[in-house]
Amino acid sequence: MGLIGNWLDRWSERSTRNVAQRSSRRSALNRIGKLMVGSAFVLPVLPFDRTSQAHAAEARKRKQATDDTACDYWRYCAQDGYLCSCCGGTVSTCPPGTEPSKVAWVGTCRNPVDGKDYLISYNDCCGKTSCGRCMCNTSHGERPGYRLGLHNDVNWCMANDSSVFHCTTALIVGLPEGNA
Amino acid sequence: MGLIGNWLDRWSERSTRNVAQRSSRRSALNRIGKLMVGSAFVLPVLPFDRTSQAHAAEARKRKQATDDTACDYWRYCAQDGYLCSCCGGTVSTCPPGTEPSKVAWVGTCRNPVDGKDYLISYNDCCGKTSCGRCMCNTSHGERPGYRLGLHNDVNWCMANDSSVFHCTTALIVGLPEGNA
Amino acid sequence: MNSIAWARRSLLALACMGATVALADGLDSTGVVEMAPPTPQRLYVVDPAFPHMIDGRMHIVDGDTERYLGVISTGYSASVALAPDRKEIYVATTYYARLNHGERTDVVDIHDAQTLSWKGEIVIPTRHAQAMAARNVTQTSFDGHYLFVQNATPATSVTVVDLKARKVIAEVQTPGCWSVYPSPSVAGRFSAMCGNGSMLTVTLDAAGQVLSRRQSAPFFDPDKDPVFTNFDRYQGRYVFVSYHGQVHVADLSGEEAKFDAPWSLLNAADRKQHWRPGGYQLLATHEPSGRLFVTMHDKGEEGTHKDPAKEIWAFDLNTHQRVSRSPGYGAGGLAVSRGDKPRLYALNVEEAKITQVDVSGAKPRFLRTMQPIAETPIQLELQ
Amino acid sequence: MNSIAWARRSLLALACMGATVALADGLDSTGVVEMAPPTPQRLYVVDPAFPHMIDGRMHIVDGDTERYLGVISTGYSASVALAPDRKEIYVATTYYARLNHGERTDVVDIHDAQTLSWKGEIVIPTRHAQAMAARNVTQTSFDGHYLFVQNATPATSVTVVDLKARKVIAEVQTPGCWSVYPSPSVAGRFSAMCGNGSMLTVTLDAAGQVLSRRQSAPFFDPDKDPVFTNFDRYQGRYVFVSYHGQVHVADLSGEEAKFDAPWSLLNAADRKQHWRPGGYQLLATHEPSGRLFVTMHDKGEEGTHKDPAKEIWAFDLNTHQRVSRSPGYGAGGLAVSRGDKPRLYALNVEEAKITQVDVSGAKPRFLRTMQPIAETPIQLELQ
Repeated sequence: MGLIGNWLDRWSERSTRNVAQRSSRRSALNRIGKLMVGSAFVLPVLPFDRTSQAHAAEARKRKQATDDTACDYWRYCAQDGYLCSCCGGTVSTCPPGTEPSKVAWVGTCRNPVDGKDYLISYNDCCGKTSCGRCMCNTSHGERPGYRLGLHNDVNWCMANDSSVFHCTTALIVGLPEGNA
Repeated sequence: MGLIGNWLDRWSERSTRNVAQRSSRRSALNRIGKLMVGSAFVLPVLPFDRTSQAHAAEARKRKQATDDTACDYWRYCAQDGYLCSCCGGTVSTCPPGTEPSKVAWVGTCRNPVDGKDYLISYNDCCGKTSCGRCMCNTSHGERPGYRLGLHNDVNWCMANDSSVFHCTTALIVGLPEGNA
Repeated sequence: MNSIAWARRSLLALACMGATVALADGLDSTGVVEMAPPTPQRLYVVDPAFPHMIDGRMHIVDGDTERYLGVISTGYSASVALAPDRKEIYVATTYYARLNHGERTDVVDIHDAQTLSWKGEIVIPTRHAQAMAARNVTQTSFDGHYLFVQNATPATSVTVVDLKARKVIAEVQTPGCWSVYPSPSVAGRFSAMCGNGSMLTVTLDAAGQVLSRRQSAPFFDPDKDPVFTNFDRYQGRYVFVSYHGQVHVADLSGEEAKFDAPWSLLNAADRKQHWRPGGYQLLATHEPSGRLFVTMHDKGEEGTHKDPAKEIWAFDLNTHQRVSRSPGYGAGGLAVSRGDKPRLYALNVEEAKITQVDVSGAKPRFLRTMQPIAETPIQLELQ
Repeated sequence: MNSIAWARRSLLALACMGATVALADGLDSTGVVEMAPPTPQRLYVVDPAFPHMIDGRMHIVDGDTERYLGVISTGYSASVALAPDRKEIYVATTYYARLNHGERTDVVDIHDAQTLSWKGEIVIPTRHAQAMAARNVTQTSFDGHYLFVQNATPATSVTVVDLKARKVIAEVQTPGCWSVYPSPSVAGRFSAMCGNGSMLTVTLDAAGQVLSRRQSAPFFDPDKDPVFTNFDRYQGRYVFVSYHGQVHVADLSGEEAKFDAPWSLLNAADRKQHWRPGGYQLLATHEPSGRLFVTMHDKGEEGTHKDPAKEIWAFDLNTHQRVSRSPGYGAGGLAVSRGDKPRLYALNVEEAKITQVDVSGAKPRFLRTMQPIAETPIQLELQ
């Protein structure tokens, strides 16, 4: 938990400095995400960022605030994992029988409704094997492991009794300036 | 091993009695099997008999004796599993690091080259998790579990130190009458 | 808002694990979803996950909304049974200390069916049959007191687990026989189908001692017309079908199995077209209407007995008359929901799709085909 | 031929397990394939198998024939390293006593690279970082004596395993740092990249005691231009690239890391088009020709650093000049084979396809794109 505090502090420093360069990141995966809600397991399950180069930049601009089972949902700008919303959980709660991760990585995502930036905590849900539904991998603000609190290529169930990864939630843990 | 002997005896009795009604069974899976050699993991992995009704009967007639990585290879008439030929093994030997099953089910398949029936032993290869390549499921002569030696809906790695199923081989263990 | 305040809020949120409420100030807290109470249309889809058989699953899905409710890990080549009251799920499975090597441990895992959480395990002999998941390889006694688990080494036997005492009370040898068919009225009694066409019935006392062991006269000829081991129940009796479409109804309540005279699903025209039953969980009954549903295909021959359905046929179990023919939906498995609005669920094994058919009226009525669930679903149970 | 004879032959055949010969009389015997000796084009494809992460694999494939040679089970979220002589494969992984619950055991599994059989395990602390497989999280020392394994709890440390003695000799705390970069000349020495842009270098004696611990001055600004932790080697030095295309070459042989002056992959026109490196194993060197290959995409911006390649660029590591631009083949990972006929293997993570490019001449020449291998390949090693 102390580490999380540290990460948040570090993140907040960075966010202050870098706020101008943040942009709404959204991957072409949203379409894949949607397809997979419908036809998971028949279509290939695509775990990583499959962004088509041709459309990546354009795709990054779009995002939505209505369907949290799609990868272009605004909170998923730095997501990496199966969406818990497709796995029996919700955008912020774990599926039955799993346990929220004790530690998490964070990202900053812009809500298209109010145009403001929110601090998002990506808590994995742990204790059951991969959900396998609605893989979503985006990397806005993601950093290598030496900035571990911003790193999503590691299993954040690591500190739970069972470190087995099932899916990932996206919790609002910080509000835009002025809303606190 | 005693059980295998019993099954063989029982099988032989049956084969004598039923020889007239045996036909060359081959499932439409052969096409799927071929596809999967080429594109395993991107196409869905189809574990069971996906026989299209429209073509099943016709498909059953065809079989070949040249490509043992395809499900329509003649020895696979009662196959059920990933073809070891696609997994680093051969039609009769296991992939490196796996162990042949100590027990097996058997089938009778007609070799299109000489038109004669051979007794085939389907030995699983054991000790590594599912190969996942070239699934092939056919059921010529397959019978429920009360005829266990002719049953393919059970894991035949069951008697090995590791009962974990990897793939299935198809061994000639009985020659046509007159060739002994 | 400054960074310190954000950090504090986050720590607060993260400290509230287990709560499902969003904080009033717009911040989220971690938590776990509580499932709504079950409806008759809750589905339990058993998925051996062939490409990764070590990691089998049972998916829980709401048939009304198609919402994916959650999953249970079932380990390696599991067989699964629901408690009669659907409060618990029993999974007979195998674990190795190191995934695919090391010490083998077979257990019956017990899961809470409403929270989908693991409640505990009962260690069983390391002989559990690693069979394709199917009803006939693991079942509870009629009252949920015992669990019968098929073994194969390949010698066949049955492990009897006392679910109340959470321990194994017996292992019964059943050479040449296969399946566990619990008695509809005696908790410590089960039957098994045997290679000579007979039914073995074993009766145990509460301590697991064998009180009786009776083999019926053969009721079918396994060489001429094998009977599928899958089943459904009707009026406390077991309904089976054969490769060639004979229906066998068994009374397994007593010390020795009794059988009705078999009857055929086929008329002369059907026989000419070689209609046959085919699939895995290839038949389902609906008690209130006395109907039997069977997955059927034409042009049947040796080796087609697992082919998917070209049609689903319905029969009146009392008159033995066919009452409807429906599309097959490519089904290899069937199940009918209980309650006021019975639905037939037809599982297309190939495409992992489930078709819902309204069977509340005389004529089956197509409702919808659900989006694919699972990788390699093979068994389907209902609330 | 009668049934008894058939049975006898079969028993004989089944008794001959381990042999690979077909019997002279046309009957087969069970056996296990022996792999042909390795060629420089043998591929090791690390596949975390995301949809069933508990069942990760490393696939072994012949690059010349595309023949699938076999597989190693790597368990849950493993990191993998090959012995320098390619005789053994080391897998740092996690097992639970019951697949996803029960006691956790972390081990380094040792596999024979030629027989693909499991040779044994070394139990390590249950802190192994369950990271996306990548070179920088597990490596052997230059001489194969030690294995360095990244830990995360999320506090970071490194487990040091003596592979000769088959035991753990140390756990070194590396707070705020990530990766293991073994020294090219001192077996007990490794470095790690740190959050303040510096490199930490730790030197151990044979007993695992820390002899020295030196932090370099920062060599990059993680806020302005983060350096990817993946790497390849050139003339005993480590080559890294940054999000914005700076090349950092590090000498990690000594007690404290030293760095060449960084240089850029980009010219003014490239910068205008926002070309950037992107992917996972996003760079590879070819020693004899002094070339560096990098997966590049244009229109880069925040969040594109894992995007697949639009082009593969090659640079002369001595002159820092770009020497070729090739199609990207959608690659997210690169590796170059050793020996006379060097090939660049470009791993398309999305489609699980590997493209082979002949890099024996001055100009890269497309050879072929292999059929898909693995489900979710993310790391690629060569013989």
